[in-house]
Amino acid sequence: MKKLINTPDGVLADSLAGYAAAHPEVRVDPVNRIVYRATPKEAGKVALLSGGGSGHEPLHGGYVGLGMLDAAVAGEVFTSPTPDQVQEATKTVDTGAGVLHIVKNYTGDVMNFDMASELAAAEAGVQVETVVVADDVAVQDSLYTAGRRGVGTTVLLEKIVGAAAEEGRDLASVASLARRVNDAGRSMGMALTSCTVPAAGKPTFDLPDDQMEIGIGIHGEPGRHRQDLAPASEIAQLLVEPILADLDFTGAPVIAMLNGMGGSPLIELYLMYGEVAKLLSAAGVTVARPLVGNYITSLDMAGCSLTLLKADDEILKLWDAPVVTPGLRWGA
Amino acid sequence: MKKLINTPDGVLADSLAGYAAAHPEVRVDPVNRIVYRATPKEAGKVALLSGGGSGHEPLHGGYVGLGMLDAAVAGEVFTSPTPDQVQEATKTVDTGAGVLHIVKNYTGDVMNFDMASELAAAEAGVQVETVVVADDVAVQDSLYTAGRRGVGTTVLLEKIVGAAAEEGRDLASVASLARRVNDAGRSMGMALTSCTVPAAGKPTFDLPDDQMEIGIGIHGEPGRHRQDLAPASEIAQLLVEPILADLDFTGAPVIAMLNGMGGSPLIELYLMYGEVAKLLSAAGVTVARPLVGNYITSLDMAGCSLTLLKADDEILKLWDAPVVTPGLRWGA
Amino acid sequence: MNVAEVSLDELVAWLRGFQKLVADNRVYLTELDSAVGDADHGANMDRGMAAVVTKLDEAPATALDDLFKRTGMTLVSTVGGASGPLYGTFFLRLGTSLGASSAASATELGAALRAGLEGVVQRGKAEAGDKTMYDALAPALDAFDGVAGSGGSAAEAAHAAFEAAAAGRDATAPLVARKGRASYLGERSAGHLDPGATSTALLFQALDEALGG
Amino acid sequence: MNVAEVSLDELVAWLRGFQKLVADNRVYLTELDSAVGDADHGANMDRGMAAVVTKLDEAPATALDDLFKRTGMTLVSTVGGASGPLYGTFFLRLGTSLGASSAASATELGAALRAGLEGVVQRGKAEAGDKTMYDALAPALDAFDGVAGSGGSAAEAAHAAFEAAAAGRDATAPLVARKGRASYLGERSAGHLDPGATSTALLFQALDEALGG
Ligand SMILES: Nc1ncnc2c1ncn2[C@@H]1O[C@H](COP(=O)(O)OP(=O)(O)O)[C@@H](O)[C@H]1O
Ligand SMILES: Nc1ncnc2c1ncn2[C@@H]1O[C@H](COP(=O)(O)OP(=O)(O)O)[C@@H](O)[C@H]1O
Ligand SMILES: [Mg+2]
Ligand SMILES: [Mg+2]
Ligand SMILES: [Mg+2]
Ligand SMILES: [Mg+2]
Repeated sequence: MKKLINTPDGVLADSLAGYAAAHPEVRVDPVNRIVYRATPKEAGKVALLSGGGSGHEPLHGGYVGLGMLDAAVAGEVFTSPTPDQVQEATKTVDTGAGVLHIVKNYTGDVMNFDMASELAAAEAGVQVETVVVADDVAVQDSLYTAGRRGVGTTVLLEKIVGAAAEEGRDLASVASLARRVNDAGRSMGMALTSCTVPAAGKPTFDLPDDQMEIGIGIHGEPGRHRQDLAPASEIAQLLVEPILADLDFTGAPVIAMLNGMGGSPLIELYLMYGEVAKLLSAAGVTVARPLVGNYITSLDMAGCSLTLLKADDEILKLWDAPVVTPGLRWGA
Repeated sequence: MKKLINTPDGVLADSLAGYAAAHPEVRVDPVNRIVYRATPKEAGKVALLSGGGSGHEPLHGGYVGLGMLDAAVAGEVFTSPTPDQVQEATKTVDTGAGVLHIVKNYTGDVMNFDMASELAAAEAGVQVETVVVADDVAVQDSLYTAGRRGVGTTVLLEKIVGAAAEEGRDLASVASLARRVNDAGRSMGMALTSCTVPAAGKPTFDLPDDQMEIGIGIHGEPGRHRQDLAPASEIAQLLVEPILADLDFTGAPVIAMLNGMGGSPLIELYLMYGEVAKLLSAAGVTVARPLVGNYITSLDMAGCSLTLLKADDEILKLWDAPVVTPGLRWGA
Repeated sequence: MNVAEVSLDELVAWLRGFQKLVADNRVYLTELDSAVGDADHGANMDRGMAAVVTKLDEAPATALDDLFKRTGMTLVSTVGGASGPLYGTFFLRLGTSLGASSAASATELGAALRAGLEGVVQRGKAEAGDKTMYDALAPALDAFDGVAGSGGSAAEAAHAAFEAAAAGRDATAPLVARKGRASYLGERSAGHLDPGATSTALLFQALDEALGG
Repeated sequence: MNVAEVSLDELVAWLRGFQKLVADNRVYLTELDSAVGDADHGANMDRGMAAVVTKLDEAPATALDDLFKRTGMTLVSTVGGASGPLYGTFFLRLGTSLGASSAASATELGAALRAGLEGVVQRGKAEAGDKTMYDALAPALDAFDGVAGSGGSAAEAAHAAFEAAAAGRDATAPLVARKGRASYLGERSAGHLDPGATSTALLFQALDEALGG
C-alpha cells in the first residue's frame, strides 16, 4: 500500500489536523471529528448537517462554510459516524430553527443518523428533519436491496439547499426542497482501479489491467458488472444511458457533474466530460451548469461518475448563490 | 495503461474539447490549442501568457481568467508548445501594453518561448518580457545542469502577478514583480508512483512497492534518489528541510502550497500538509496563506510537492485580490 | 429449570473472548467485506470490542445490565457503520432484559439473546435469507432455546447455538444479498460468506468457550 | 572536388528515410527518454517527421533551401520540446547554407551540416560531453569533413559520418548529463544512452542509406 500516511489507524485524525491547519475558515473538533464553520450562522436560520465515512474528500468537510453546510461529521474511512458524534454536532449547530440531516442512503449511515436524531430530539429538544440521498442508478432492484446509494447528488443538494437555508427558509421548506432535489438527481459511476482502504492495506478488489468496473459506488465496493476497458466515448455511453433511461432530463436546465473518484487526473476528467457533453446534447439535454473535478471521491480509486440534476429556475438561482467553502467556492 | 481516453494521440484535443464545454467563461482555440478568457482584458493593461506541456492540469489552462492569466498555450503531454502557438497567443492577448511570458525553466520551454517572442516582436511589434520560473531545490548543482526546474512557484506567481497586471501596472514593473516572486519561491517534490505518458503507454519509471522517489519534477522524470517508503512525517521532513536550507523563510509571511501530483487523494494531501505545518511552525516559519490540493500535477502520479513563497504585505495583498479561474477562485 | 447458572464473570469472559476472536480474525473479516462490501468489517468490530474491553478494564462490571449496557453503548459510540448500531442494539437489549442481577439461568439468557435479536430486526429490518448477521443469529437462538427449553444446561445450549450459528454463517455463502452493502452487487454477492454472519458466529464461539466449551 | 554530386532527390530520400527510421524507433526512443527524461522523444520526433513528409507529399521541394527550410519550419511548428527548436534550427541552417540550388557537392553539404550544428549550439549551448545530440552530431561532422576534405565522395563521407554518429551515441552512455532534462538526474543519468544522440545517429544512418550506403 502506497499512501502519504503515518499509520493506517491514524489517517483520519492526522488528515483532520492538516485540514484544520489548512483552513482557518473552519473549526475542527478533533475529539468528536466534526468540522464546523469558524463563524457560526446567524440565529434563526436552519442549520445543515451532513457526514458519513471518510475517504470521499472534499465531501463532507470540504463543504462546510457560507452557503453550504454548518457542520460535517467524519466517520472512519468508509464507516458512517456514530450517533454520539452526530448528536453533538446537531446540538452545536442548532440556532433554534432546527437542523436538516443530509444522509447518504447506506444502512449504516441511516441507522446512525436515526439514533442521533432520536437522541437529539429527546435530550436537547432539537427539531431534526432528515433527507436521505439515493440517486445511484447502478442499483436497479431497489425492492430487493438496501435501496439506491447516495452519491453525487449529495454534493449538488448540499449546495442548493445550503443556499436556501442561508435565505432564512424554515425547516419544513428546506427539507422539502432537499427531497425535491434528491428526486431530481441521478448518478452512475465506473472504476478503472480499486481503491485501497488504509486499514485493509490492499485493494478492495482485483481488477485485471484490461478490465473496468461499471456501476460502482463510492466505497470501493465492486460494481454491477465488469467488462473490457473501452474508449472514453463508450464509457460515457455507459454512464449517460442508464441515467437518461431512468429519468427524462429534456425540457429543463440540467446541472451536470463529471466527478473524479480521486485517482484520475483532471486532464482525463475534462476529456470524459467532453464525451458526456456530446451525448447529452445529442439526446436533447441542455446542460445549464457543468461541474468537472473531484467532488465526491473514493480514496485513490481511478474512475469517474456522472451526476445529472434536473433543475428549474429556483434551483439554478440557489446554485448560483454565493458559496465559500474549501471544496466549492464562487460569488464571494 | 488505464486511462479515461479515446486514443493516446487524441488526449490533448479531446481534453481541450471537454474543457471548453465545461467552462463557458474561457474560449478555447482548438487548432492552436490556446485557452483565452472569454471576455478579454481592458485595453492598456499588461497581458499574462503562460503555457507548457500538457499533463499538469489545472496548470496552465485552469488559471486563465480574471486576476490571473490572459491565455495559456498547451503543448502535447510533457512537451512544450511550439513558437507558432505562443506567437499566435501573444499577438491575440496584447492590448498594447505588452505581454509577460511566464515560462517554466526547461530547455524546450525556454527555447520555444524565446523563438516565439523573437517572432512576435519582429512581426507584430509586441513588447514581450519573459520570466523564467526556476524554483525546484531538488536540482542542486545548477551550474552543471539545465538549472532549476520551474514547478510550484509557477502557480503562485501567476496568481500574484496576475493581480498586479489587473491593477494596471506597466510591463516593466509586472516583469520585475514576477522575478521577485520567482526569487522568493522554493519547491520540493516526491512520488509514490510513476505517471504514465499516454503515448508511451506504460509507467515512465518502475518503482517497487516499498520504494519512493525523492526530488521529482512534474514530468514523470525519476527523482534525485530513491529510498524506502516512509511515514508522512518523514516525507514531510524530506520536503521541508531542503527548502529551508536553501532560503531563510523566517521573519516574513509565507504562502505555502502542498500540491498533489494528480493521483493522490485529498485526504492524504491534507494529512501531508498537517505534517508540513508542524515542521514549519517548529522552524519558526509563519504560514500566512496555506493552499492544499492538485494545482500543478504530473498526470496520474501519486505523490506531492511543497512550495514555500516568502511573501510581504504587497504580495499578500495581491494574493488576496479576486481571482476567477477554473483552477483558483475567490473574492468574486 | 431456573437455576442462575451463568455468572457475571462468565459473561465478562464471553465478551473478552469475543474481543480476542475478533482481533484474531480482523484481517479475515475485512477480506470477507472486501468481496461484498467496503473492506472495513474487521476494523469496525475490532475497534469496537477493543473499546469495550478497555471500558471493562477501567471499571469492572457491577451487574449484568451494567455489563451489557456499557458494552452496547460503547459499540454504538465507537463502531459506526452498520455493525455499530446493530451489535450495539443487540447488547443494549441484553442488558435491559437481564436487569441488575449478577447471574442468569439458561432460559433467562436465552430470552435476553432473543430480545437482542428483536432489537437487531427493529433496527435493520433483516429477514431470513437476506444474507446478514440475522442468518447466523436467528438459528443460533433457536438452537439455544431448543436445548435450554428442554432442560439442557447453558453450556450445552451455547454449544448448540455456536454450531447453528456456524451453519447459518456457512449457509449465507450461496445467497444473493438483499440488505446492507452487499445487496448493491446483486447476483455477484452470491458465492461469498456474509461478514456480519461470520462475526456473529465468532460471538457464539466465544459464548460456547466462556460457558465451558 | 566541387562536383554537384548530391541531388535534391537524394536529399528528399534522406528526409523520408529519416522519417521511416524514426517511426520504426519511436518506442525505442521513448524508452530511452523514459530512463533519463520525460518519455516523449519518440513521439516528438515521429510527430515532427510525419508532418515533414506530409508537407513534402503535398508540394514537392523545388530546391535545396525550399526542402530544408520547410523541413525546419515544420519541425519547429509541430514538435515543441527541446528537439523541436534544435532539429528545426539545424535544418533551417542547412537550407540557408545550401541556397536555391538543386544539388550540392560533398564539401557544400559538409559546410551546410556544420552550419546546422552551429545553429544547434547557438540555441542549446551544448558542449562536448554534455550528453546531448551534440555528442553524435559533432563527431559525425568531423568525420564527414575528414572524408570530403580529402577527396572522398559524399556517399563515403556520409558513411563515415554515420559510423562516427553511432560511436558518439554509444559514448553518451557513461556520461553524466549537463544539459536538458537528463541533467536533473545527476549521477543517475549515467548508464543510459541519450535519446537525442540516438535520433541523431538515425539521421546519419538515413543519410548514409540515401547517398548509396
Ligand atoms: N439491515 C441489516 N440487518 C442486519 N444486518 C445487517 C444489515 N445491513 C448490514 N448488516 C450486517 O452488517 C455487516 C456489515 O457491517 P460493516 O461492514 O461493519 O458495516 P458497513 O456495511 O456499514 O460497512 C454485513 O455483513 C451484515 O451482516
Ligand atoms: N541544450 C541542449 N543542446 C542540445 N541538445 C539538447 C539540449 N537539451 C536537450 N537536448 C537534446 O534533446 C533531447 C530530448 O528531446 P525531447 O525528449 O524531444 O525534448 P524534451 O527534453 O523537451 O522532452 C535530449 O536527449 C538531448 O539530446
Ligand atoms: Mg463501512
Ligand atoms: Mg518533453
Ligand atoms: Mg463494511
Ligand atoms: Mg523528452
